[in-house]
Amino acid sequence: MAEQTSPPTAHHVGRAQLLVCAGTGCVSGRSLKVREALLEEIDKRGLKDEVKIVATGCQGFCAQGPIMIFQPDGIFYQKLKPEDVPLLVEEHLIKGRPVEKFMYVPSAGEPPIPKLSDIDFFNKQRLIVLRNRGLIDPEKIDEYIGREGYQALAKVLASMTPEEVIDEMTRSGLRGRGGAGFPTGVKWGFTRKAPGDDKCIICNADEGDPGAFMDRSIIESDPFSVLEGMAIGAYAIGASHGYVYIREEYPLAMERLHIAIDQAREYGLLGEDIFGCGLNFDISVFRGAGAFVCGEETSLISSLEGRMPEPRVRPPFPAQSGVWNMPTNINNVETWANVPVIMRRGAEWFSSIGTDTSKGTKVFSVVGNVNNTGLVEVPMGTTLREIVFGIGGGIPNGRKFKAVQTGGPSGGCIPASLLDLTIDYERLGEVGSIMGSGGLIVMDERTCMVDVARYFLEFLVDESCGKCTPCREGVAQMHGILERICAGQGRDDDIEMLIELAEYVKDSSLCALGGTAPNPVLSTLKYFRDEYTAHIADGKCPAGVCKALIQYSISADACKGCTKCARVCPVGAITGAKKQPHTLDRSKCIKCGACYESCSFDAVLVE
Amino acid sequence: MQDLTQLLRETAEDLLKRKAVGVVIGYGHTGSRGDMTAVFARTPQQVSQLALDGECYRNLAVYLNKPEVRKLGRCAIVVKGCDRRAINVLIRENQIAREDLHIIGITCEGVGDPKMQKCRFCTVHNPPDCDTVLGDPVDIEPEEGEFAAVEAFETKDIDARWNFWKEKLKDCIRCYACRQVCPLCYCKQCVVEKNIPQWVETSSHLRGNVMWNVMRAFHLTGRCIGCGECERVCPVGIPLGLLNQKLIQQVKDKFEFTSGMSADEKGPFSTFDLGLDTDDGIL
Amino acid sequence: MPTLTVNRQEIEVADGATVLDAAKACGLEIPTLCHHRGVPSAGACRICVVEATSRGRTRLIASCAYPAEEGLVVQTESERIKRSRKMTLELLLARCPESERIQEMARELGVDTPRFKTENRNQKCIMCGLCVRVCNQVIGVGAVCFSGRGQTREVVTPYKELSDVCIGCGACAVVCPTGCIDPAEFRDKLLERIPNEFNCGFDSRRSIYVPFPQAVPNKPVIDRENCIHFRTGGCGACAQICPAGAIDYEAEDEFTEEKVGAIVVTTGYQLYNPAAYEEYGYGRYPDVVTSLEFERMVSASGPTGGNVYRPSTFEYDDDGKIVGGEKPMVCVFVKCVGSREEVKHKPYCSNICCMYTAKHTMLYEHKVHDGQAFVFYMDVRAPGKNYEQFVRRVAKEKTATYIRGRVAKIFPRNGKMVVWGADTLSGNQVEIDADLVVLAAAVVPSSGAVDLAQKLRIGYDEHEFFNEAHPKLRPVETNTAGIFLAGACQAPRDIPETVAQASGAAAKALGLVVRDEYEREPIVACVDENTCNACFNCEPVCAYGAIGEKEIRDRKGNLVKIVAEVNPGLCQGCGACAVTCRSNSIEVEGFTDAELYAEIDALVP
Amino acid sequence: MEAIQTTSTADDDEQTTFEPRIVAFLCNWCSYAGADLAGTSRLGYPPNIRIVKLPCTGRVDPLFILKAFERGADMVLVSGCHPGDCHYTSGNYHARRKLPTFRSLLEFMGIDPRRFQMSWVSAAQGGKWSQVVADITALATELGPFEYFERIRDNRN
Repeated sequence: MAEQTSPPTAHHVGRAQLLVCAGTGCVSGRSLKVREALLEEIDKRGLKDEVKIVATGCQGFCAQGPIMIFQPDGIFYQKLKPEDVPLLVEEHLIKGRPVEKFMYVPSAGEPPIPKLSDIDFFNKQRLIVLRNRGLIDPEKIDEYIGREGYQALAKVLASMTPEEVIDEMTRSGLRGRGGAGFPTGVKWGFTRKAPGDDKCIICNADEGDPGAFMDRSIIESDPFSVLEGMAIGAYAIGASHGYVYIREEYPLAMERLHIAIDQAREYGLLGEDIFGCGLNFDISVFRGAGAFVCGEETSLISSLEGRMPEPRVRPPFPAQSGVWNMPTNINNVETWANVPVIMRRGAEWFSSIGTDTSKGTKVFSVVGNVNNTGLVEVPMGTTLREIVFGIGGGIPNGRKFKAVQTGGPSGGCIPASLLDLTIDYERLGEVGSIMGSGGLIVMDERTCMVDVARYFLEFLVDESCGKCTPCREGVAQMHGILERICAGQGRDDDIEMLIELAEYVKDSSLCALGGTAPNPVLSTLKYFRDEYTAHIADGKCPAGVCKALIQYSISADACKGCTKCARVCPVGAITGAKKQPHTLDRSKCIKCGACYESCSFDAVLVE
Repeated sequence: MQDLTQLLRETAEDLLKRKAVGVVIGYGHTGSRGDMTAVFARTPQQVSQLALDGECYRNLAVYLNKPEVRKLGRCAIVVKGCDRRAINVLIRENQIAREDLHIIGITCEGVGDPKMQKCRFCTVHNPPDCDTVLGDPVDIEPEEGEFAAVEAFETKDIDARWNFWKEKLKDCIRCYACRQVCPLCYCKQCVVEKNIPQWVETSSHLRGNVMWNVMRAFHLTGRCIGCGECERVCPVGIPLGLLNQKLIQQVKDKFEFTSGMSADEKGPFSTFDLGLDTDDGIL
Repeated sequence: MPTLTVNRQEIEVADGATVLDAAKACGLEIPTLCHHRGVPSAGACRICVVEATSRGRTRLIASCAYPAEEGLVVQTESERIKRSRKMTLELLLARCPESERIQEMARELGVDTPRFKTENRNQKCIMCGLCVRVCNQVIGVGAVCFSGRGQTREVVTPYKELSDVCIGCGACAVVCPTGCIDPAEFRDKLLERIPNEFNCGFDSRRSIYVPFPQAVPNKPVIDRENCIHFRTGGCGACAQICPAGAIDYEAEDEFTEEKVGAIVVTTGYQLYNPAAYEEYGYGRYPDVVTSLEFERMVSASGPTGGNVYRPSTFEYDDDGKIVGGEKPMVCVFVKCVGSREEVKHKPYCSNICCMYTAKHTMLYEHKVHDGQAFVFYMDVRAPGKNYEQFVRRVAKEKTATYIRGRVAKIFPRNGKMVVWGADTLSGNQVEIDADLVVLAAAVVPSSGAVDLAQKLRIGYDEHEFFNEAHPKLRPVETNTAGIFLAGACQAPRDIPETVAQASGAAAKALGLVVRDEYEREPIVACVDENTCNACFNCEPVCAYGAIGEKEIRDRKGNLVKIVAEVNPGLCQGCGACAVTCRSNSIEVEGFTDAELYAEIDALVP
Repeated sequence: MEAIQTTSTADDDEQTTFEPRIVAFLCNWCSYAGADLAGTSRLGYPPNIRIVKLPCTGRVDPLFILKAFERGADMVLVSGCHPGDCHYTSGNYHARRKLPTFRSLLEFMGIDPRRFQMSWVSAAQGGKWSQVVADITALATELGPFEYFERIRDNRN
C-alpha cells in the first residue's frame, strides 16, 4: 500500500515539488491557471531553483479538484483557486506552515486531514494501473522510465520467448477489463496460434458508457504504460502493427497519446528494431466514429476499416480474422496498462491479489450521489460498501443509499440489501449486472429506478446500430413501454410484456450490445418491482422524479418565508410575502424541482 | 596531317611483336616514283616502311578481301574515316568479320593538295569504332554541300547532259581500273564478264560503255561510301564520282539511308518501308 | 470436412458450409429473410435462429451465417426457438404491416396481430440489408447503402436521388425478400438494351447468350463489353448457377497455328446498306426494313415468333422480348435496291432477290391473310430449275400485285409509309400507303473480305468479290495454289449453286492433300555456286524465306566456302532474288537472263 | 550525223509517220491478266506495245531496260500489281524502290525519264490497261525516236 505515496528520493529536485493535477476534471476547474499563478509567484519570490512545479495526470479525487500535492511533505490541497496561490506560497513555502483552509475535510465538523496518505479516499485504494497517477508528468517519458518504466519490456525482450509471456499472462489470471472478462492470456494464445504472418493488436479506448472516465484518466496520467503493455503484447502475439481506437471526445488524452508515441519512437521503444532486439512494432492512433456500438469488437474493426460500424457474426472471431482479415487481438486500455506490472512483478504476485476467479484490481469511476466522486482502483473482492462508504465517503446531503448501477447501459442496478456484495465478474453476473468497463453510479433515495431503466433504454435506442431485428425493434418497443409507464399510462400487462421482450432481446440479438441491453430493466424489475407497480397501479413515483406523477406543494407551517424558493423558480409559480408562508401554483409549476433543492427547511413537499 | 608516322610505327611494331596480327597494312613511300602506295609489314623490321602524310589517298580496304591477304590471318589496317565506312559495308555483306581485324584509325583533316573533293564535305574526320586511334580528334566544318557537284551538274538541260556524258563515256577504254580499285567491287565474276547472255558489250564503243558505266554505278547504289578512288584512278578522267554521288543523294532523300554507318545496317534495295516508299511517277 | 449433429442426426458438410447448409442437407427447413444463396450472409433478421451447443454453452445462433464447426450440436426445433421467431415476426409485422411476405410468415407461426403499437411508417422494408450487400459485395457498384443507425437507419442512394453509378441491373429488386424495391424506380437505367445482332436488333439479349439457335458449337458466349463482371468485377451469378462449372472468367482468346495443305474460302455475303438510298429512309423510319429483317420476322425462331408486325408498334416485356405489335395490312416489296445501278451503287444483278421476294410475298399472305402485297420490280429473273414455275404460281395465287417500275420516294404520312413509284407498263405514277416496306437490298461480300484477300494473297475485284483463277476453266480455285473459293464470296449466288461450288472446291482440295507427293510449277530459283559471293543480299528479299546457307567442304571435310542455297519447296519463283544478286549468280528457271535477253532481242528487231 | 535524223532506219515500216516501239515488262498475275482481260473484253489498244511476261515486277532488272533501249525501243513500260496485291507479297515493293532510282540515274545521264514508264494495273483493270497503253503510245509518238543508241548502232561515232 505504501509504495505509491512517497516518491522515490532518488532524483529529489529542489527542496519542494508542487504536483498540480492536470486531468480533464481539474483542468475544467482551471487547474492550469493555478499552475501559472504558482509559477509567477515563485518567480516573484525568487524560489525558482528551489521549487519544482509539475503538471501531473488525473489524481483521481475529481470531486475536490483543482488538486495540488505538496511534496515532500505529502500535503493534499484541494479546491484551489488562482487567487489562493499568493497566500499558499507565503504561508507554506516561505513560512513552512501548511494552510488548513485548503485541506480536505471528510465531513462537516471534522478536523481537516493534511496528509494525503491519511485520507480514506486514497489509502483504501490499491494502485497498480494507476501507480504513476499524479506522480509523473504524462508528457515526459523520462519520468515514466524513472518509475521502473519499460523495465518489463526490456526483461521480456531480453529473456523471455513469446510462449513464456503468454504462459505468464495466463497464470496471472488477468481477465479483460472491457467488461466481458475473457482471460487475456487465452485470448493472446488464440491470436498467436491463428494462421497468417502479419497480425495486429488494438487498444479499445472507445469507452462509450455514459459517466465512465477510467480509460481517459489512465491515458491522461500514464499513457506510457499502455504503450509498453501493447509492445509486450505485440511481441507475445507476433503483431507488427497496433492501433489505439480512441474516442473523438477525448482530445487531451489523444494529444498526450501522440506525445507519448513520438517520444517512445525517439527512444527506440516503438517502431523499427525496438531495444535492438529485432521487434518491429508501431502504433497508429485512430479517432473513434463516436458511436457506443464501436466499443463492440467487430464494430470497432469495421470502423477501423473505414466502413459503417456494425457487428459481424462470430465465429470467425477477430483472433482468426479481424482488421482486413488479419488475426487481431483487442484489449481494453486498463487491460493493457496491467500488462507491464504483471511482467515486471510476475504472475504469482498478481494472482495473489483479488478473488479466486477474478485477479488483480479494477478501476471504477465512482459518480452519482456520492461525496468523493472520482477514480478508484480497488482489488477484486472489495465490497460495495467499502467503495461507496469507505472510499466514496457516503451519500451527501444526508440522504439514504438506495442502489448502485455498474456496467453502464449493459449493466444492472444492485440494491442496498446487497451492499456487502464482493465485486468480481461472477458475483456481479449472479446478481443480474456485469462488471462492465467500471462505471459505478451511486444512487440515493431520490432516484427513481423506473426512470433509470427508461434513461438507459433511451440511450440504447439511440446507440443501437439497427442491424438486427431484436435490438432495433425490441429495445425500441421496451423503451416505448417504459415511456408510457413514466408518463403514467402504464398498463398492468406492461411488466409481463417487458420481461418477455427483455428475454427475447437478450436471447436473440446478434452482439453484446443487444444481449445486455435489457439488463437495466431486468435488474430494476428484480429488485425494485414495487416501484414499477407504484407507477402503473397507483400512478405514483415514490422517488418523486417522474414529472407526470408528482405534484409539488409548500407546507404552510414549515415554510419560514425566506423567499429563496420564489427567487429560484424559473416560471414564477411561487408567490408570497417575506416572512410569510409561500404558495405554489400547480398549473404553472413545471416540476423542475429547483424549489425543493433550494429550500433548507424541507418545506417543499413532493407527492 | 599531324606527324603520326612515328606513332604508327610503334603501334605496328608492338602488334607484330605480340603476334596479335599477321600483317599490318598501311601507307608508305615505296612506289617506284617514290609516291605513296600500300605497305604490307609482316615483321617488326618492315615497320620502318610505314609513313603517314597528306598523300594517303588509297582505300586500303580493297586488299582485305584478297585471298593472298586472307592467308596471312588476322590483319591490322590503317584507315581514314571513309575507308572505315567501306569496312562496315564489307562486314555487312559477310565478306570479313570484325574480329579478324585490328583497325588503326587515323584522324584525317583531308588528303590531297589541293584537298580532294570528297574531303571538302567529309563528316567522318574521326573514324568510329576503331581498336586504336592515332591523332587527336579533328573538328572541321564541311566546306560545301555533300551534293554540290550533283546539283551544279543538274542545272544543265537534258540534251546538254547527254552530250556531256556521251563525250566522257566515248573515251572509256574499258580498262576496269575503277572496278579493281573499288573495295566494294569484289564479285568473283562481274556481270561484265558473263557472256551467256552478254548483257554488257565488251567493245569500248559508246553503247557498251554506257551499259558498263550505268551498271557499275547502279550496282554500288546504297553501298558506295564516296571514297573517290574510282575517279582518281580513271586513266581517261571520267567523272565517275559524280554518278556515285547522284545515287548516294537519291538513296539519302528517298530512303533516308547512308551507307557504311554501322555494321548491321540493311541496304535500301533489300528492304522496303511502306511508310517511306511512295507511288510518285507511277501511273 | 466438419461433421456435426443436427436434430440428433450426424451430417458431414463441405468446408465453409454454414449450419443452414447442414440443416438443408438433412432435409430440414429453416425460415430465412435476410439470406440469399448468391449473397454473403449477415445474420441480421434473426429469423433463422437455432440452438447450438459448443464448449458446453447452448445459445441461439443465426444458422445462415454460423459456420458448421466440428462437433457442433444443433437443434432446429425447440420452444425457445419458436418463441424467438414468433417475437421477431411480431416485431417485423409491427414495423411493416403491409408486407405480404411478413404477414404470410407470421400466420405460419401463429402470429396475426402484433401486440405492439404499429409504427406509422407503412413501408415494407425490414432492414435485412440484402439489397445493400448484393449491390456492394456481389455486383460491386455500391449504388445503395445504409445511412443512420437504430430507428433512423434506412436504405438510401446518395442524396436519395437515382445514383449515377447504378447500372440498372435490378439485382436489388430480385433479392429483396419483401419486394419493396420496384424496378420502375430505375426504369430509364434498366440495363441498356443489348440489341440481339442475329435478330437485326429487333429484340434484346443478355450478356451471356447463345448467338442463334443453330449456332455451332451450340454453347453460350459471354459478351465482355456488357457483362457486369468484366465491367465492375462483381456479379458472377452465371458461374454460380452453372451446374457444370463451365464458366471461367480468366480464359483468354488463344491463337492456334495450324499447318494446312489447302484453304477453302467461304466467307459469304451480307446485305448492302440501303441507307445509301437517302430517299427510301431506311434507318430513319422503323417500318422500312431490309429483306433479311423481314426474313427474321417470319422465322418461327425469330424475335416475333413468326408473326409479322410493324416494327414501330413492337411491345416489349421487361426482359426486352417482343410480345406484340400491329399486323401490317399493306406491305410493299421493293426489288433491286442497290443492284443493277452503275452510277452510285452496284452495277451487277444480285441473282437471288427475285426468287426470295416471291417467297416473301407467299409468306406474307400466309401470315397476314387479308393483307395486300405489292412488288416493285424491273425484271423478274427466275433462271433456276422450276424457278419460273414458282414465280408463275405467285401470279396465279394473286399473293402480290407486281408493278413494273422503280420506287422514287418513301416517307411517313399520318401513320402510314407513303411509297411513290412509277408503273412503266401503264405509264402513270403510283402512290401506295403501306404499313411495311421491305427492301430487297443488293448482295455484297462480307466486311473484311479485302483484308482476308491480302492476307491469303488472293485477288479480288472492285466489288471486293474474290477472283477465281479462271471464270470458265478454274471457277473454284484462286491464283494462289492451295486456296479455293466457294459460295457468295466469289459472286452473288443462291443456295443450290453455292452447294454445287462447295462440293467442287472440297473435291479439289482433297485432290491436293490426299497425295503424299505434290507436283508444282517448275519455276524455281537456283544458285550458281561458283560465282556466288555469299553476300546474302538475296536472303532478306525472299518473301518465302526460301534462301539458306550451304557449306562447301572438300573431301577431307574442312570448309572451303559458304554459298547461298534455295529450298525448292518454299520458292514460288518470283525472281526478286535474281535481280538483287549483282553477279547474277541466282536464276529463276523459265525466266533466266538468257531467255529474257533473247525475248528483248527478238521483240525490237 | 544530222543527215539521217529524219528518216527511220531500214527495218522500220515504210509509212512516213513515226511508229514508236514500246517494250513492256508485265507481271504475270496482274498486268498480264489485265491485258488478257482487255483482249477478252474486246477493248482495243495500240499495237506498238510488245509484251514480255515476267513472274513479277520484282524480276525486272535495270539490265533489261537498258538492253531494250539499246535494241531500239523508244519507250519501256513496266507494269504490275498494285502495292499490297502482289502475288509474291513484296515483289512490287522492291520494284517500287529500285526502278524509280534507276530512272533518276538515267535522267541524270540525260536520257528523258518519260521514256521509262511504270504503272500498276490489276487483273480486273482491262480498261485501265488499254487506257495506259494508249496514253504512253501518244507520248512516245510525241517524244519521237530514241536515237541515242541508234546512232551508236552503226558505229560511226
